[in-house]
Amino acid sequence: MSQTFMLDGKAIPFEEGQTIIQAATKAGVFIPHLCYHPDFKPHGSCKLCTVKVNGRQTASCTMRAMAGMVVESDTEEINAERRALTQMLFVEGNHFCPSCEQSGNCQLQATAYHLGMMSPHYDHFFPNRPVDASHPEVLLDFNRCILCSLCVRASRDVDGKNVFALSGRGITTHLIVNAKSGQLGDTNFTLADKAAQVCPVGVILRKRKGFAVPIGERKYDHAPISESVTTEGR
Amino acid sequence: MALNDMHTETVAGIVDRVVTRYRRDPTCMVQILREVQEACDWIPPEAIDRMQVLLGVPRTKIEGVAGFYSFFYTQPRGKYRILFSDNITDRMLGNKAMMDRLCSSLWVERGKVSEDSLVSIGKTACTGMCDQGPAMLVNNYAVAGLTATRIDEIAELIRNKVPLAEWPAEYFRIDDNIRRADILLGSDLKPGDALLAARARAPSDGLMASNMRSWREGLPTGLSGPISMLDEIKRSNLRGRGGAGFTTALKWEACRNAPLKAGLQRIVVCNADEGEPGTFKDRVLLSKYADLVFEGMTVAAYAVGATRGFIYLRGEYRYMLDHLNAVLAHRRRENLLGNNILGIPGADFDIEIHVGAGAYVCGEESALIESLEGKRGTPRNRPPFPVTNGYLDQPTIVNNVETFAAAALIALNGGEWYAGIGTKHSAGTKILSVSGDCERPGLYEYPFGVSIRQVLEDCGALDTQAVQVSGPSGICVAADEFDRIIGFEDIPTAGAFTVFNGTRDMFQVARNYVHFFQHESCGFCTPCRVGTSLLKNLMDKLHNGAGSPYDFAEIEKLNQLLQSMSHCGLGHTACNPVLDTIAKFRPAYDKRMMQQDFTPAFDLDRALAAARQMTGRDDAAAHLTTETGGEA
Amino acid sequence: MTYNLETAEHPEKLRRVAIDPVSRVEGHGKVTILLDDQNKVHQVRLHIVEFRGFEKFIQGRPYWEVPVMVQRLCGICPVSHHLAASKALDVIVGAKRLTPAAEKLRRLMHYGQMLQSHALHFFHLCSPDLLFGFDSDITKRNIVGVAAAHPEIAKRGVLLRKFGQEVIRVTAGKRVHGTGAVPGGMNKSLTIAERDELLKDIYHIVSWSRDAVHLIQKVHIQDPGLYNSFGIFRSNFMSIVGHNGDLDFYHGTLRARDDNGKLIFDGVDYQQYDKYIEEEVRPWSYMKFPFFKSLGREHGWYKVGPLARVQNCDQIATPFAEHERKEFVDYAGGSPMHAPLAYHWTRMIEMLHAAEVIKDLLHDDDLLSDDLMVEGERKMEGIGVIEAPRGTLFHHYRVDENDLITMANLIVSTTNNNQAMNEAVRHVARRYLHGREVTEGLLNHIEVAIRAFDPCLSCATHALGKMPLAVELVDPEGQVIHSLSRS
Amino acid sequence: MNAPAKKLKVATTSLAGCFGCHMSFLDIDERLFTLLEYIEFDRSPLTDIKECSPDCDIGIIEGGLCNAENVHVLREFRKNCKILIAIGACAINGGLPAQRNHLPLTTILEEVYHTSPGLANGMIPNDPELPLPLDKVHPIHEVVKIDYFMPGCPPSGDAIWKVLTDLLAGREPELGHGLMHYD
Repeated sequence: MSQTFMLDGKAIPFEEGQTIIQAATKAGVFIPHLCYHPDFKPHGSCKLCTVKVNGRQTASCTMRAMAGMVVESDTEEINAERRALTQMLFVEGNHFCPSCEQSGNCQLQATAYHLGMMSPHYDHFFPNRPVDASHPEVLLDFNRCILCSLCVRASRDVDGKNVFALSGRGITTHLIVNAKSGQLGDTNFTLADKAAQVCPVGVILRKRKGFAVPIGERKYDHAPISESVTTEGR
Repeated sequence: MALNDMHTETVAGIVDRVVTRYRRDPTCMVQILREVQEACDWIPPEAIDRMQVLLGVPRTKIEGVAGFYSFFYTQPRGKYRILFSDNITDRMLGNKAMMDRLCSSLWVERGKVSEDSLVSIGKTACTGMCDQGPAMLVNNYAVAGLTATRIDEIAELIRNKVPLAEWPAEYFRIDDNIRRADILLGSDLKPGDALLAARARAPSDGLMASNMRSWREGLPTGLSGPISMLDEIKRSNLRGRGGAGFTTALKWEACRNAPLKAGLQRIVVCNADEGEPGTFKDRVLLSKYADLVFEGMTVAAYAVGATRGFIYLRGEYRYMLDHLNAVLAHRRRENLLGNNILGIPGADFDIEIHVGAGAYVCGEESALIESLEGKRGTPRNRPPFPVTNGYLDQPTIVNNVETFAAAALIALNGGEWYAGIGTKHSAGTKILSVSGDCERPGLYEYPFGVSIRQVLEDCGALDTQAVQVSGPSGICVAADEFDRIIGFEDIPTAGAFTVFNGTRDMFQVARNYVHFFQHESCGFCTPCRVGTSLLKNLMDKLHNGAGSPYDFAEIEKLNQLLQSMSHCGLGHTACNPVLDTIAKFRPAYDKRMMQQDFTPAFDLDRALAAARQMTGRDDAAAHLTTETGGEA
Repeated sequence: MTYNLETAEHPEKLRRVAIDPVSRVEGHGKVTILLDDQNKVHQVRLHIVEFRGFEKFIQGRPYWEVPVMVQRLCGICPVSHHLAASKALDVIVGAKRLTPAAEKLRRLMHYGQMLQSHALHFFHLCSPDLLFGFDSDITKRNIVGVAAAHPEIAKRGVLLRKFGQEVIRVTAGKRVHGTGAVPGGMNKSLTIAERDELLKDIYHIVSWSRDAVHLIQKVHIQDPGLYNSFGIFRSNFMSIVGHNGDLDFYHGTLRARDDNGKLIFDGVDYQQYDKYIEEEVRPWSYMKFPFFKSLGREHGWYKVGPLARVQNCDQIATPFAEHERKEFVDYAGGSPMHAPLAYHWTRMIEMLHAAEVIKDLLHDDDLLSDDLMVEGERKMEGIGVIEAPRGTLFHHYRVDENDLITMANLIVSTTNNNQAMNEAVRHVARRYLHGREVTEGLLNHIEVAIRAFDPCLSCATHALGKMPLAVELVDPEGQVIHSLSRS
Repeated sequence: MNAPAKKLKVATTSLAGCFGCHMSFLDIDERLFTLLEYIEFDRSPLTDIKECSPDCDIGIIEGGLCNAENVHVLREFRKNCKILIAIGACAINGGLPAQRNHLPLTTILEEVYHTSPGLANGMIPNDPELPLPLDKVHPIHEVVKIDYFMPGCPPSGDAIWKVLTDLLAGREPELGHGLMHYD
């Protein structure tokens, strides 16, 4: 028999070792997240999934569920802070949704919609981040990187290639590629890699396929991201 | 021939030598990178090529680590790499004038490499010389007490390409400045005595047990030496000296009780990453009382059943490395380290020194452990905690230098004795690193419970406006609070005690600290990575006279966000200096709020400068006023 | 053709009057007029005052982003840019011939835009001038005033535009700045539901479009003195024509005639455009001045857009529009009509044609087909040309082996009309302002002349400006600051 | 909504924008006539009023700031409008024109006016009639206080209608799924 904890007043069953977000997702309750992915070891860096556990904020992707814990997630206070985090990610990089081929399929964008982000609010950093088009099949547009490290984990843990890693520190933290030239074209990366599938934004792109899916049929055109749990949960 | 244009072979040769010395062990990445850079002046791509082969790790991992620590350079930085300490105390002592003087006399732009690629000059966070600033690091060797004359001499040496080894020794002299000694700074412990005392506390079977049998076989409390040692620590009420004040005995016991998988061992780590601006007591403890510290570590190892120890020495203290290694070597010869220490069967323990490379966040224990493992110093997700899953997933205790020193004395004199010192909630003494506006900066060791006022009196501080206790992440104490006491029940501290007199602008103090946190944020979590930068920009906006009540509200919102959403203590505390100074020195901020209405953070007229220069225009239409006024 | 009034001889003595911004046109422009103390006009210029830098920052972006990005130069005719870029990139991906479905869907999208853009321009922007008079009450001289005085006309204008926008939405996914066209084809076809929804209204749309033609025809014919002469000048004209000389907005070959209607060139493959057209730089506007190489700067400039197209083609393939074309040609009396206000008449004829084409396309089941993409041998360079609502539009790109853009050059419709608009404006200034006290109403005459061309100044300002500006610099007091001479 | 005693004065402008947001405004289609019972237009590309009246209730701004003139117009609007609304991607984050921001302006001008091919005569434009470009394109909230934002490139007619009717009814404007878009 499985135990339960309370999430926004709803009893959520969980199995030993499950994190709060895992249990919530399974139960069909959406908690916003960017660096968390059910297939990978939690990272806990984006902080979008922060919830209040017995009154203290903590990342629900790394926090193990425990019987009887009282968790708040969908509150105006927490959502306002999540919105601010999303705004930070928008001003930190160069996110020009209008001409981005991932628009409509982008988890950052969909999450911002979900949180009702009407503007990026802060002053923009407008960093200079050149694209890497050296690979015949894949384009890297670092302008949109949010440092979730999903590609890092996928390449390391699933593909066993370590094509990607984070370098730099603080605000200069950035994605690097496993080649002396620093160019993806000089790595053994392929479209079949798991790392090519996991980017939640528009950094790792299959070349020459942009805008193939019409507006109206894109991932988040039909339903808001909050309804994606039902699929993720399985 | 400058090293940084050596042939690949030579670089490869260096890498081979270094990597071999470190047993081709990737967990020594930080050490390997440091030594390669010391030989090559930077970390050239060929070096990374070679390391990749020898260590069998992807180059992304090497570049990722090299890119994290501010003392590692993957671009040439010159043969002489000079970093001026930029703590608020260095500022107060005029470090900027010194830096400008050196820059102009060497014809080099700050942050850039000189045209002849001989020298680079930049800034770094507090180097722990606050009592004898302004200070700098030359190729990570500390030079303190800078004066205009000394700067000119140094410029001359560099111009003449005199090797660092041949620079006058007195340049590198670092004073201890011990102003008030108590049990620690007054200790004359004979190496080994504390261990012998610990041993004497228990019948021999228990001694055997400590390491030869696993704890799971169980031994009733009080029987064995290790357990009785733990009991002494319990009785002493010793709490961590790193600032957080976690009860030492609990940590040690948890580590000792942590199940040990086959082939694994327990680890004792001494946190000597004294990065909190304004703190420098660990520097003195290690340079003058190394044996006391090592003995404390050995006692801890004995108590928890650890066989391997590390000192994580901050990169700024690189100059102490040879001395500390010598002390360790001597202790090995005396059988105070190694196998069957002092003939205690199974009491095996040794200590390695890992030198950091310029990353304040590595003072956080899990980040420190990551760094020890040769990784980027990002704090781990917890639980699990280091006591059960620490260094290479082994049970690990991480304690402050001062904590171990105290532990040694507790082993020697017993817990009761120690508990009798200080106050009810804060046993023992605390070493304060006093600096700033006072006549006698240096180390002051007091039993817990001493008042701020007392310390100010003793150090000769006049007209004191505020004291920043425990550094930027600590608290800012205003004049009306000087009767508060140092102690876990009132003002806990890692030891920094920075004094500001009436002439200081507390806004600038806070701004300096905010810049510090922005520079030291590891970049792992969104709120801290972006938030500290936004906070810095807002403080600069106020500084530039473009501040309005709007920005003030923004600062407070950011503070709130950093505290609630950040991953680790750095983010949680990054706003403390701002919150404190706002609460206690509001006028310093009001003075900065020159605008009534929202004003842009950037200067609109300057934003047209490029176009003006290109067009040669200067007519009225070629300018923009900052409508709501305010100085630029 | 003279540059009379382009540059005053002694600007230092003159008074400056500015129309800033030119309103009820699309984009950012202003007119400056220099007058002496007898209010004699000495200099008139239409300046384009904004720049964007598209050609520069598009460099280094992947080519498939271009059609979606470049359309954002202009919110009125985004589809033109979207499709012109797509056509250029069709060449680059080796799509020599699109699938019938893709070709027809793009055509549908483009004609939908032609409909909405012409409706917008005529009803929302110009009808106030035409219905109330050029110097009527400024507070009523806008679509709101029209809605009050002629609710039915206003309502039809809105519904015509709405229909065009809906056609764009079902083909591009969105009314403004959609994504339908991709290099090599289209990303969506029509669902039966989408098609039937449009079919419900198309018949009204066609008949309303006819009424619109008749409305402007009536207005024009009633006042030949004004409509046949206002801002008149003679010039060459150019457009694309479809096979066997049909009026075609989407595809064809370049044809140009002189002011008497004699062919200058015909059947020109637009991949060769740069062999026929050159652009002149003049110091006082961001907008370039194109001209036919064969005739040179002095005589080679031309006009484009509805008036050019309707008189350039041999016939229109849809019956109602062809009938109206004949009416127009008869009225012109055999030789080309040059009166700027005749643009309105021809524009409505084109709107009618667009409506008829949409009607025919909606009955073509290819629109429902999923056979939408082709590709072939990769090329490094491509040129796409289309007839935008305002005239011929050129997109020219080079791409490197990594698929990144290395060069982009655009000649937008309005740029082709640059000299023409300036001529019209000067003519109006000479005719109406000369020697008279300047009033708001008189100044609106200048704008009326500009509006006739339906300039898309937003398009025209896509570039950082490929030209140096004012040779003589006159400050608001009319004082010469200094002067530069052309090297 | 019931018709107000006095119609709200609405001014609109496009700074460094493409007029797409104005087009989308017109995409409210017939609802425009309903809207006209509640508002009247002041300065706008749709009217011939070339300067904001001092008593505008709502200012709607399309486009970001790419030159000095944009800044002047934005300030004129802020001064004369009680409520300022940023409409569209360009006003909100600079949009397409801001994609030049990673390039130094000097380099761009150099390239365009001196080194670009097909240039008869190299010189940098310097006519006082022309506004100087800012070194970076800025979203308008970085220069004046903005009261409301309507994201989208452009926001759909329905989204604009929703926000305006919310405001007219004294509600806090809100865009749900389907209306909220950044593209």
